[in-house]
Amino acid sequence: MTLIDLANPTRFLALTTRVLPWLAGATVILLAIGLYQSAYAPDDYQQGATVKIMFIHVPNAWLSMFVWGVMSIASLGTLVWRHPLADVAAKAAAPIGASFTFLALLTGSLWGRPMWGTYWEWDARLTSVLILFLMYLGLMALWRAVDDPSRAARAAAVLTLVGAINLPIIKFSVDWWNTLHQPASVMRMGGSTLDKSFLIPLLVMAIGFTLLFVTLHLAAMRNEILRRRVRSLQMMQASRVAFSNEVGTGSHQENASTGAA
Amino acid sequence: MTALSALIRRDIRIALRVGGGALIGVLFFLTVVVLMPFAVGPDLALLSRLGPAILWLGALLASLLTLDRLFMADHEDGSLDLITMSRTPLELACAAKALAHWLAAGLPLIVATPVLGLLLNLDMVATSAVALTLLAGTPALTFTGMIGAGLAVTLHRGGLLMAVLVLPLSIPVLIFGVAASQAAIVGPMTFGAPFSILCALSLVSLVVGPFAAAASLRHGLD
Amino acid sequence: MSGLDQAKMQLSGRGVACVRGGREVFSGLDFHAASGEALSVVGRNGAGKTSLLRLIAGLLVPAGGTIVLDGGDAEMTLPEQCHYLGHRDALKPALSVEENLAFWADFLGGERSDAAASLEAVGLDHATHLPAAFLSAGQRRRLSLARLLTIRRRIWLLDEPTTALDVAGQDMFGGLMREHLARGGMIIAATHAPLGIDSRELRIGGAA
Amino acid sequence: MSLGPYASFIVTSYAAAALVVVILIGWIVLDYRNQTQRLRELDRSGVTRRSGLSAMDAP
Repeated sequence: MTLIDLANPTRFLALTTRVLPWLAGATVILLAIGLYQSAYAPDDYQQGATVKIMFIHVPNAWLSMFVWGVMSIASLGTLVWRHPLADVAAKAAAPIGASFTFLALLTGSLWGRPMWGTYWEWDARLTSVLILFLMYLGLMALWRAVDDPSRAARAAAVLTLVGAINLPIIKFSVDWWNTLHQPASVMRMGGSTLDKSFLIPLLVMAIGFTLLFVTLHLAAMRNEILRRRVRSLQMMQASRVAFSNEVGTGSHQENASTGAA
Repeated sequence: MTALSALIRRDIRIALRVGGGALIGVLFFLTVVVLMPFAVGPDLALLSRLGPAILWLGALLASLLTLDRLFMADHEDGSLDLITMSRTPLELACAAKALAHWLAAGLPLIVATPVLGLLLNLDMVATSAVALTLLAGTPALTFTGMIGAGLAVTLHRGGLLMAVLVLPLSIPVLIFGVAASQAAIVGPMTFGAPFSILCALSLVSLVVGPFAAAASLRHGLD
Repeated sequence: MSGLDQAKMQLSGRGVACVRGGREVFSGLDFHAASGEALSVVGRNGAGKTSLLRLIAGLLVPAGGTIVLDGGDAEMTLPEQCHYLGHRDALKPALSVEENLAFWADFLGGERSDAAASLEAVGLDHATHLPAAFLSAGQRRRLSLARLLTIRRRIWLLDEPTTALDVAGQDMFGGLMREHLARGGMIIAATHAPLGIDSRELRIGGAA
Repeated sequence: MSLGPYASFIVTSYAAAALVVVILIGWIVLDYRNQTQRLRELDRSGVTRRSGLSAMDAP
């Protein structure tokens, strides 16, 4: 299986059909293990049981950035190699990435509530994720605004890459803005000090969620390829209608034109 | 009646399909509101004090900026000619189009308000007060903005010019909308007085808007 | 359609004048058309062919003179009895062929015939579920013609109706116009190209 | 396993994650059914793809 083979959507569809069940199975198993492990992970001495939200928040936060990375690579494929599958990959990833980003925000705010006393704090990290979420929504709006997928693909690719360059700048500015107003971030997220009893379930969950994304992404790409097929068939159907008229108009045209033929 | 409901259904359908702008208004609302804390700082106490004003400004801009194509699209593809010629009075057709626009673009703003209230640290009471005032006030914004949309067809120009024309007209709605929400949150006024004025403004614009829009459309056709 | 073959209709204009953008397009124009008759309006570019149609359709206000319809439906104004087919097709690309047609049928109301049959008559019966965005210019024109067939109105105001139509389409359209006239309809068409049916000529704006 | 005083927040997080993932899966499955059904309908009405070429090869 070379990259050239994958370039052909028909072959890609066949591959997807073969791979999807395995991927789905692996995702289910990994997530089940991850859930089991996170259920029996010990409580944190500071945060108590709320630390369990981390097992779901961190993988989603990781995916929110990972998916944008995937879309950026796909966008390069669109702009540089003009690869049709790249368009499909970028388009299919956007709603899934937006969903994960939404989950990261939601679980982040649920995690923050016991500590901050409010659901939302303009904390640097959460604020950056919120901006990322808005950019996902904008990207989806862009895909929806243009009817012709290949034209939309190029516009979306430019926006995705600009976003990829801009995101670190936004992150930096938000950090700076935040420290300007409040001395230290309230939420202290483990980092390197994370205990092994948390690290292993977290890793399993992260891999499980990443596999979930890959599965959903492949399935969504398959849908997108089929959608484009439907579209081009419909366009063929439209032009065929014009053709059949040439034959058809004569029938209800008895009085029209014997001379025109 | 079938004519008007057909028009409403068509406009909502177009707004929700590919290329339609129904949800872009909400996204704009969301973005404007999220931008505010970056300008005023993340102080939650300050944000909750400014909250109603921020939400109202966001909703005002979002509902007016999506309006400028209300009649323009129909004018460009010739639909407006047929609508003008039909048995349905142009005033009613305008009202139906504005109603469809409000359903597709205005209602989502109100649905999004609780989420944004959370971001601005508004409590339950404050959020529902703002949502209620928006529910009462956004029809006024749509029906006032419709006049500008009608003028945009006449002048062959939309966008900023329309916003400049219409924004002053929406000042009363903004004043009483924010006043009513503030009254519900901190007092000292009663909620009822500004809220009933807001409702009255909406009712007046419901009557004036369609007539003014229809008048400017009639003279704008050529 | 029994409603259509009733009274004889007479549409007449006396001394009609049109001013647009401060410029007098034409003035003192007299014209006359009866049911079962096609009037083709000819003249050079800018002579006011489109303006005349829009005056009859009530989309412009005449600067002088009167346009009167005798023998039409007394309860309806002149524009309400007219079909206006302008340069633009009044179609929404996001809606399907069927939805576009159904909307105009519902909105314009009045006496109507089967939409599916009209789509078949204009050769779009295979495309009913396709979005109008997929249609070519000629097919969009055919879809607007289906509107004229679905909603029964006695007066057709046609502005360059055959542009964008291919030869087969023009033949088809000729047949439809003949049918309309045979049922007692009236056609007023602004055109450069020959209409393909017998028509009286109304020349405006001097020599071509 | 006891979830402490903030049990509802933890349960809500997990439930919300499950719900969103289920909605995503449901959307993808429904979309797949829709597209395949439309393809079948088009196939029945006699429109077929030029063999060998993919729908996406056209620009």
